[in-house]
Amino acid sequence: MKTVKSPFKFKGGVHPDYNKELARESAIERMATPAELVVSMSQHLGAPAKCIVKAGDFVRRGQLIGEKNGFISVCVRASADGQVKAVEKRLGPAGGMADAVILDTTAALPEDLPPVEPLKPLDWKNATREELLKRVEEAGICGMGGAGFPSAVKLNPPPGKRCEYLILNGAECEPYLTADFRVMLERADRIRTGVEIMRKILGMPAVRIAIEANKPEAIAAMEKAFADIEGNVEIVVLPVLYPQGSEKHQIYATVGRVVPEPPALPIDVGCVVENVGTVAAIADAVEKGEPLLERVTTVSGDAVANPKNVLAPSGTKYSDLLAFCGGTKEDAAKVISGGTMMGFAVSSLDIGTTKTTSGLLFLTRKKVFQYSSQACINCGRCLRACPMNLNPAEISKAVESDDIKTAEDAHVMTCIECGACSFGCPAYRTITQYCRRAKNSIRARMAAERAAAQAAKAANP
Amino acid sequence: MTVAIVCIAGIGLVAAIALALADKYLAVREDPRIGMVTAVLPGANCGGCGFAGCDGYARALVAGTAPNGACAAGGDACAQACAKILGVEAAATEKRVALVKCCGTRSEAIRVGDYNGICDCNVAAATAGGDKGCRYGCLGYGACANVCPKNAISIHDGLAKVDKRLCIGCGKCVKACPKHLIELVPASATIHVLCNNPDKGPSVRKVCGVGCMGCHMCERLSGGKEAGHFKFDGFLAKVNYSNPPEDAAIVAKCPAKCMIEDPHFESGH
Amino acid sequence: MILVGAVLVNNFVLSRFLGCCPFLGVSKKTETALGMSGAVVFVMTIASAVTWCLDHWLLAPNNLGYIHTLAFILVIAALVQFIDIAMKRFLPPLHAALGIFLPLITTNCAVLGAAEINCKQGTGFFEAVFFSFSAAIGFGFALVLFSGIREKLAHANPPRCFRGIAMALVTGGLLSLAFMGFSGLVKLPY
Amino acid sequence: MKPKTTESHLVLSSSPHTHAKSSVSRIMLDVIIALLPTTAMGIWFFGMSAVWTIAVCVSTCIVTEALCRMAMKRESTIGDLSAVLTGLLLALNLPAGLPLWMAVAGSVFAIAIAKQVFGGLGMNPFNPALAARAFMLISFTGPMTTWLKPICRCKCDAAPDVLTMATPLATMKRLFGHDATASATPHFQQAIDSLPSTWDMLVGNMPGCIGEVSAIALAIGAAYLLWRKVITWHIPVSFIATVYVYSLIAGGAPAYMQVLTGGVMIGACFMATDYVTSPITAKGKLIFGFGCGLLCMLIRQFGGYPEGCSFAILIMNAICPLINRWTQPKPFGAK
Repeated sequence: MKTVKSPFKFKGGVHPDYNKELARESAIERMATPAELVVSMSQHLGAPAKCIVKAGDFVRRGQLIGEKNGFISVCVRASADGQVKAVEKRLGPAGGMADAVILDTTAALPEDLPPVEPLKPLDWKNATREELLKRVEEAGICGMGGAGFPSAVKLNPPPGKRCEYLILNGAECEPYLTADFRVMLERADRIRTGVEIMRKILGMPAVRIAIEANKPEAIAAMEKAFADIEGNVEIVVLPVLYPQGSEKHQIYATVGRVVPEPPALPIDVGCVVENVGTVAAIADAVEKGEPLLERVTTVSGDAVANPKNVLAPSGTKYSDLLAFCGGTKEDAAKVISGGTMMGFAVSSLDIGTTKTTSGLLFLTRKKVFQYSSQACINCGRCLRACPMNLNPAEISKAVESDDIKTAEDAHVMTCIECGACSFGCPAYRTITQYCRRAKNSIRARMAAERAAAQAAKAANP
Repeated sequence: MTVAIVCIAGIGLVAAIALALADKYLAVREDPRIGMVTAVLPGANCGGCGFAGCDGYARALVAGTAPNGACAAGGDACAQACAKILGVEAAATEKRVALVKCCGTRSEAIRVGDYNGICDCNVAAATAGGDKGCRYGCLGYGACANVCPKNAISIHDGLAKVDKRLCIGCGKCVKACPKHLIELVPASATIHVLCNNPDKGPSVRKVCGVGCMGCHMCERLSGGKEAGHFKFDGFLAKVNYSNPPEDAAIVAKCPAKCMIEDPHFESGH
Repeated sequence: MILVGAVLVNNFVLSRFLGCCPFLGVSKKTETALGMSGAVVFVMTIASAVTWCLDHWLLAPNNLGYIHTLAFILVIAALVQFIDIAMKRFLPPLHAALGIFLPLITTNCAVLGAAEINCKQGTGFFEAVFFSFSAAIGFGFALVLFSGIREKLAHANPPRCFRGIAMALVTGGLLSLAFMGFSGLVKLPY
Repeated sequence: MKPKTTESHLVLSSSPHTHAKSSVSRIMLDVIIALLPTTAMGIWFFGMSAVWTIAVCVSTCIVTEALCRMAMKRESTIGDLSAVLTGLLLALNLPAGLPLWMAVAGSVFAIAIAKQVFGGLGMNPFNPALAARAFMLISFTGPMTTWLKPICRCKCDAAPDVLTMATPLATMKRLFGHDATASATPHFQQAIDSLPSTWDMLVGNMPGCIGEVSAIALAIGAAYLLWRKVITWHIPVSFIATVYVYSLIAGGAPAYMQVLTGGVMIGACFMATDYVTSPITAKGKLIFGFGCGLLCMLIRQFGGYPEGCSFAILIMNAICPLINRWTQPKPFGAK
């Protein structure tokens, strides 16, 4: 085990104000289960889980309430004891509507409720690879960094592909967020165990632990935890640069490999990237039989009275999280689920947290940036900032005049929506939003084409 | 003078012969019906039929890969004309026009946020679900107006409105709307329910002053369930356009004020 | 020398203002502009060769110089028709892209202009053909440049009254202004 | 009627929710600041007539911009300072002592025809100041090529009553041009002597446009822009290097003179680097600078005008969309 500096530097990137000092020093605090939980069936990437409970049902903590629904999907378990008040469509942080189970945790469970068989702790050293994979799947684990890719799928490379590098993402390059940092400090032993389990599942790949240089304490904690580990394990210290936490850029920064354009995945270049929080969750799921029911969320921002890193059950409403952190000291003008670079502005505090809610930010009016777009002056800042080496100026201009074709030719589908382009734009153009718009309409068009092709196939077999 | 005339005539003759030969040996034969069909199509190139312009549709029609009557803009007359050229029977089609099923103007429907970004419904809807309290209502950022080939849609007071006289029923707006609240309805129908929210009355009331609460008043007044002028989806009344109501008196009686009787869809109160 | 002179200094479109119709018509996309340039280069070179022969061997010996415009028009029109038919047969995509503008080369004054200039200067056959070729290259160069600008302007947001052709004309004017800088670069007899 | 809203009225926008402190007006202000040294030098050498030209150009540009935006019924864009910059750049590219009505005409042309017709800042295919200068050069050739001598500071002052004189470039063209016969005449040596010394060329003590004479002041401005990261090095370096190498190869006047005189310095650092009309990629910028330098020298050597810098940049402006097309960046991970 050794610590090295990142040998590869990707092009582009920006330096936003990190504002991490707000919640950096506050240790993870566990929050009591709130009276009502809004547990979404769509906490991950891919198809939403299929809800298997109905209003009036009593559920126990850890009980399966949503079944995995397709290959790229994750099951959902109740994060507390309680009674189902309703199952209804609720707004998610990203703006989509999805089924959610509204759980009343104050309801007394009837005494004759049959017990739910809990997941049993596994001795991972003697368990088979299949048992371990099945456990990751049953525990409902998905990537906790933000995108929420199902971990069981990630840990099971398709035939013919081999994982050579397991990369632990501890970069946490998003402003304000300190959840991963605190997990690395306080749960280093869990991460160590998780890495060993994952190494076993993936066939003993080399391990790279990627941490940005602005977290020396986390680097020290990892060095201590991994001091006596065998095999090819390195801690890679990354330069402080947004978006260092992007999967593709982290792979490049740590092992110098370039993931091809979509639909290629990291596994195509022999890499699996997993967030440190997820690794700890995998350790808990295997060793303790504890499914993924809670996560550390950074509640921060200049409007919050006491910024904290809160360990809360998933489904905790934003309003409850805010109350736990002492409410607002000033009126919040914007509430963001996630970090300021890629998070989602939300319109309501009734939304429940999910497995991917890494942060919840409450910003006052003076921290809110209003985009009043002017015409592009072709300055090239977006081009220089784009870590994917795209031409965001051209894409944004094309989309602005509804020319999706040009945007597609300019590789808009490769865009990772990191926001570096809009961040530096002197004309305050919402370039990222233009990219997103182009991507949405291209995806819609592709889906329509697929449907048409299928219909044609069905018509003429 | 004579020489000149002879000269010019000679050149002309040589050119004419060359061209005639070229025409004979190099010409590409096209089905003449393509041109004829193109001529009877409206020529708006709106793409509502799903083909690249009227010419593309004409080619597909002649090739037999497209159904006749897919041209909404040309309507029945056009389909008949095409059928005549192609020598087939045409099914009668009725002219249909787009209807925006929402009447929640800025002063009636609650906005829960202050949207700051690109003026387009699809992206606004992808940003926290849009700034409108009603999750089913018209956001008013003009995605439909942008795709309308006839400029028949305009945005007034945060709400899209279709001018029935200009609408050719191509259906592009129907596809463009992220809230799926635009519907093609028969142009002859005059009574409409302008709401798209199937939620229960109280939750509709919370977000909009003119949302349908599913009180069934319109159904009762138009002859009850048996008359079949209305259908219900959750707590939302929908006009049954295959059997539309005719008595305009029910419009004024709608307690939610989300019904109109208007030949041009110029809704609003 | 002739090449530089005809392409840059005495550019047909930008300093002689010949052939403005296709210049404005097919300059919306760079691809069609390239196709049109190719067609014009082809037509102009052939046309000048044919007209030179006609002029030297038929009209001049018979003292019919006064009808050469008439004769040229006839020949060029026939030639363009011929190319139109041939292209439809052999290069249908390009034919579809050029659309109405291919037959319009017939009325492209640049073709006639080149033939006339050759005739007036009394140049030799190869010089005449090469001049026409260069002039056509110049036309194509201007067309491609202009199409590049117009593609960029497709994303611009001009005042309503200047949309479309009005703005294209202003752009053309400015481009012509820029090409004035070349004046005097090469002194051509024409 | 006021729109109905909920009590907690939150701002909804797409990510990112934070922004670097950059703005168009700040960039324009930086360029204006970078132009101040050369403006000061111009005023120092050409006196009040320079002040008047600058004042008239800047104010006309601002007024024209305001009127155009009003006529178009669009929001005013005076605040982005681009009109001020255009006016200043135009003035710096005019000879001192030009009739002021011509300066007014040029400024109106720059803003109304070369910029607002296309929809304003960001849309114009040609640099407005340069387009206006080319327009003026063609329309008012005489006054535009009548150069005021730097007042009372010209060492090579043979006849003090002469207020105008040829620019060093014109003299050089006469002396070293490809059809020069001057070397045979006895005036040759005298003409050589009438060229300003290298020091004069550096500080700007020579006839020329108001803002183009002082190479040192321009270099200071360019350094400021580079330091502020407003421009990148690509265009100035490739432009000046092309001019230098070309004149080394082509012979004639000393290469450093070609760089220091005429509009090369101001063109390379301030005109060719105009964002809107120059390529966006680094590779494109290098090509652009190279093309500017080459065309500039071709026109200087063979063309009808003694100075080809503005025309060269204008022509490259026209080619810019094609360069952009050819030099699209290759996405990270693309084949």
